[in-house]
Amino acid sequence: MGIWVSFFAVIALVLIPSVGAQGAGQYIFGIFIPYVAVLIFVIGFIYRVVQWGKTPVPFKIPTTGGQMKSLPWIKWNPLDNPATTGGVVGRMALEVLAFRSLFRNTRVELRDGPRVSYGSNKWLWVAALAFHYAFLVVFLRHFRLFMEPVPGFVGLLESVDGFMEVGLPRLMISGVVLLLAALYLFLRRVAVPQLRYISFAADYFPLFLIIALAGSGLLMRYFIRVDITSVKELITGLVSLRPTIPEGIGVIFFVHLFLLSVLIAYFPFSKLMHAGGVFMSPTRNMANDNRQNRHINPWNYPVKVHTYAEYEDEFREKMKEVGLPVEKE
Amino acid sequence: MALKQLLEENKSVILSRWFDTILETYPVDTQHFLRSKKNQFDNPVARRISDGIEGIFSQILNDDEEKDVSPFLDKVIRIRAVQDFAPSRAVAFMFDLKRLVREVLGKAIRELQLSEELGRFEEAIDKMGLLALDIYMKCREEIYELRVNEVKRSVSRLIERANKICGIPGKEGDPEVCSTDNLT
Amino acid sequence: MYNKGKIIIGLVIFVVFFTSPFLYGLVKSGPPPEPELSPKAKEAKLCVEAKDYMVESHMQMLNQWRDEAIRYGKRMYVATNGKEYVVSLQNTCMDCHNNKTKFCDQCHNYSGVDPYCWECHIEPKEKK
Amino acid sequence: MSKVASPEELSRVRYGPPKKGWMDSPAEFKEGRWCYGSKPKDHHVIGLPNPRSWSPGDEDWKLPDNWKEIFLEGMRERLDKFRTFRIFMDICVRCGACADKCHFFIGSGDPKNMPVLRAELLRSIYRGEFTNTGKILGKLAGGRKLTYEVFKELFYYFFQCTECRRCSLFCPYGIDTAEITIIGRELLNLLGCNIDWITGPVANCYRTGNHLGIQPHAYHSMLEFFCEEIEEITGILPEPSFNRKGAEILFITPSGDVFADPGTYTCMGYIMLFHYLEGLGLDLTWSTYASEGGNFGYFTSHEMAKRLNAKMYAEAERLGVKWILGGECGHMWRVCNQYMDTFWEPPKSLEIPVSPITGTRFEQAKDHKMVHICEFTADLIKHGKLNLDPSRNDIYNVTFHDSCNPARAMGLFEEPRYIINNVCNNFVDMPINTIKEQTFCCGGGSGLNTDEIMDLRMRGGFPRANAVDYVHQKHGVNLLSCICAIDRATLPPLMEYWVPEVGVSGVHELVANALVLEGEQKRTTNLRAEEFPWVEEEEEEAEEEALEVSLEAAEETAAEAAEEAVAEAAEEAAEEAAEEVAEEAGEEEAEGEK
Repeated sequence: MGIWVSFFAVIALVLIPSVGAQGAGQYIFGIFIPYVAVLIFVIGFIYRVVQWGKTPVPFKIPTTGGQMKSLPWIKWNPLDNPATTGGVVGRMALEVLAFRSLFRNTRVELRDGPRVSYGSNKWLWVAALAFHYAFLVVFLRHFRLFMEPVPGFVGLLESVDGFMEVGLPRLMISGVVLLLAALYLFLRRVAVPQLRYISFAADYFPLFLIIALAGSGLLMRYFIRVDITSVKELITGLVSLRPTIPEGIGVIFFVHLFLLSVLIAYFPFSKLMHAGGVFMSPTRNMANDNRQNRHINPWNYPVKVHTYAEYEDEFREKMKEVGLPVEKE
Repeated sequence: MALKQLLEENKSVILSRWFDTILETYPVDTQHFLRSKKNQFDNPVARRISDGIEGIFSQILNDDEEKDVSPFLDKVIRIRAVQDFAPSRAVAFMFDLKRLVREVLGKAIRELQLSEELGRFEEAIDKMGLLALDIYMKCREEIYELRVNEVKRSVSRLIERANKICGIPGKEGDPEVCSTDNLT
Repeated sequence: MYNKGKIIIGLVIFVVFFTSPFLYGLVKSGPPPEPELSPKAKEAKLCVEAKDYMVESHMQMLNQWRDEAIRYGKRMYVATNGKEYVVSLQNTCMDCHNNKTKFCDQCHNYSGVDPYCWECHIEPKEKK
Repeated sequence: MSKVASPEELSRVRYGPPKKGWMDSPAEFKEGRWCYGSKPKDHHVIGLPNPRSWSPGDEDWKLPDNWKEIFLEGMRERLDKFRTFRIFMDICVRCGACADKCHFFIGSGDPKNMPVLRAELLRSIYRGEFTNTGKILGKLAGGRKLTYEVFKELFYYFFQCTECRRCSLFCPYGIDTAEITIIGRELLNLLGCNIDWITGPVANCYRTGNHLGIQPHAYHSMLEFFCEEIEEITGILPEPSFNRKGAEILFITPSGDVFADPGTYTCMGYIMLFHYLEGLGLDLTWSTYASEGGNFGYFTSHEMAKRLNAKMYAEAERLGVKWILGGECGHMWRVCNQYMDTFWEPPKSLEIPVSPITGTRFEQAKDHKMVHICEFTADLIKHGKLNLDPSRNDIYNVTFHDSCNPARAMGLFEEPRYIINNVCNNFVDMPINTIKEQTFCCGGGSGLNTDEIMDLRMRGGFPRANAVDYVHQKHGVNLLSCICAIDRATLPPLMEYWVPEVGVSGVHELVANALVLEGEQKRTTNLRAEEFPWVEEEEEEAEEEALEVSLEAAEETAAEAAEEAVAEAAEEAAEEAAEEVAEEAGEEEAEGEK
């Protein structure tokens, strides 16, 4: 059920600007909604992170993935079991930039017969990596529309991204990869019964939204073209807080912009917040140096314990019988 | 033995359908997992089942006098005995084989008029099915034995010590057991 | 333990990254370009196709022209209005739009487009 | 299968769950999957709420009327106290990377044993009761309300998680199901829903210092008994000291090692090692007050863990020792390594641990002042301080089971392997994806090592047993060594069921077998009274030699050998008899308990 609800919700999100972004409606879809969405995104994101940040980390409980630092002659694994801040930074970098934990699944394994193959979750790792990096590249490429003059890195990025020099406008690999990876992640959810079992609307919705977003972008670049100069005029107007609506921008642009607005406004209230959360996960961002450096729990409180005195009072005679030393005779 | 030859020729088809039939007794969400991962350490259950049924099947085809299916039956049943299956469900897979063979080879058997051989073959499977039930019971008994042994083991030394303190010689048939009052 | 400092640094990085277009836009924001038509183009009034179409899709038309001319030797283009044009960047397009800097580059630079026309074609010498 | 359904197919029973979502299929309480409920008397001892007689199999769990309020209030409080909890509730994307990492899922196939879904049980309540989207959109946003059925389901599945953290390793955000289980169990405890196997030991440990409730004099006499056994084997009687003020080191080990086989052999191993080191300057005492390293309080709540853990530093301070040495135990080290130094400020009287024999400063424990015995022993071996004869372990082909807690909450991999490689000649590791950080649980961690769920344990431990089976078949492995008392209790039945030819031992049992004590008699057996294979041969050889040399000498030797044999036979007979009595008594006691 979750699939269909999400699917139709995204269809509706496509239809709304298709109908509404005409005439004066363009001011709503081109100026008002994007501003609101950006505000929700930035403030919501900060709010969520601050909310997490205000919650203390009472215990230092890193998950260790390698040999700890112990005796000097024992080979230590500083990245999977960091004992220093530098190590933690390294571990986090591997985690955030290379999805280290997902990669653990992909190890050459013993199989029946002479075949050597990899664990099945290699595909999850590849798709996740492709998805996120493609998204990043696509986002950065859009800076050519945000900034005037166009910053140098965009040209560089484009020449790398479009190195195949297919078609005109040049085909950018990142856009296609993004769409395919999102489709893979969706199909995986549907095709694997275990995953279908654990998925609900909130899992399908962002995927459909991103598929629609990437789809409308590709459509706009390669098929239903819009006047890019006017688009840039609109966007630079937005970012310089001097919004204007130039004439004659195709409606597909407003669909694209609206989907983006919905995505970023939805972001802080959803699982997409893993983008911020991954940095704050206490099992990953802490050093395994518990026995060297004391960790303070801000709400640590005294507890009722059974003291030695109580213990001896109860067992004194029996202790004396077998010659165990006692405090009081 | 023409039937045997037929079985031999269709071994891989029968085995894979047999495997599927067994997997169908698990929750649908699990079936995918059991089917997808072939690594014997990541997915030991599927591995054990497929090894087991392959062994059973080759023992059926084996003409040797001392053919023994028990170790292979044990492979499959030992895991099913602790997986919440009713006894009948735990061993039903043996009887499923009869249906599978008829499904796969039914036409050929009629054409070659091997029904008599088929009868003998099915009789053999029935016997194995009964053997499977024995093995199931053995596994269950082992579980109960483990429970008893564990309770014993968890205080074994204490009791041993208690007996030593009281100096019980512990002759066979001696009903006298030392009181452990002084210990608790 | 709250790691307050680290979280604030992280948030600042987040905010700067995602609002960098805004910050950048507030500092500098050029006006949209005004591509300059050469006198000859002004005189012609009409390009190969309608202006809107040319603005949005000239690159696709050029791409198509190139493919047809080079691969199939088709050197004639029949416009929607029935008029025929010789398929040639340098002899047809640049004949009218003879000022690359003021016509082509204006928009291309503005929207960060780097067409590879001039990797094969010789850049026209411009009269100052 | 075939296109047209045959009558047979139609009649076949489908065991797959209905095509309903997991929220709509509540847990069925199947016998053999739940542990017995906690007893009121234990609740009273440790002050747990809602003492009553109940069973998880009952329809009515006798919860207080305002149970929902208590639960949700507890949840709110913990959301504000634990960043882990809040973040783990918020950021899971349900990618499924953890799904097939849980030993219970691999062995049982129950989809709710996938770590993601186990956490989702609580997460759905979080969304349904605490977030706006969940309150408005309900199931669409993955939220649901807390109901009696849902509460029971939480109990069912949080007592089917051994807190092994294997899933956490594979999670891209490090979401730790163990942490969620711990907090889930805390919430259940607010309503007095715990299992007997946990509250019993906790109550015992609180009052007497150890899980079995063994009182000081009995604890003392148990260790004395081990010393006598050691004397029988080596001819040397060690004399450990107890509660001795002014000792340099306090030794704490799980009480399982003191009372239950095969942990007892490990305990004998400690005693022998310490006796050996006494001559080299070791000054160590045991304690009857802090006589439990394990901490079942940790399976109850953070607070209970702290209450039981208090004894360690308190006793160290009272006795005035310089540092603490900890025995082989899994979750004891989880608590000691990751919690203890936060629970308490280490007493000022403690000093940075320094090995009195090698002079090594244990920098890794400079604040906490507690050293793992494997670190200690590995250091001794590295410095050549131990006189070892590994051939005494030649009857064993050893493999090593990394216990979950020292593996994924500490990273203690190389020390025990180094020790084993030095005290045994035959060691082989299991396949790489089943050891070290990827190790499989024994199936009985976190207080689930009770016998009423033996089926569940056999399923849960199957992935581990399967890997042992592999090295058993391939390399002839016959001994599974480990550094955890729960492992030593749960692995023997697991091996008995799946790989009966493989035994279980602690690492220090192997150390003691190989350790040559000064002035010891010629050993003929290992600590388990298993005779070394060469003993018989040697005896025969001796006889032959003697015949060749001289008649007189021969007579003497033969007489000696005969005497020895007679003595041995007598001993064996006595032991057999004693064992029989012990078994009988055990059975009686077991029956008595039922």
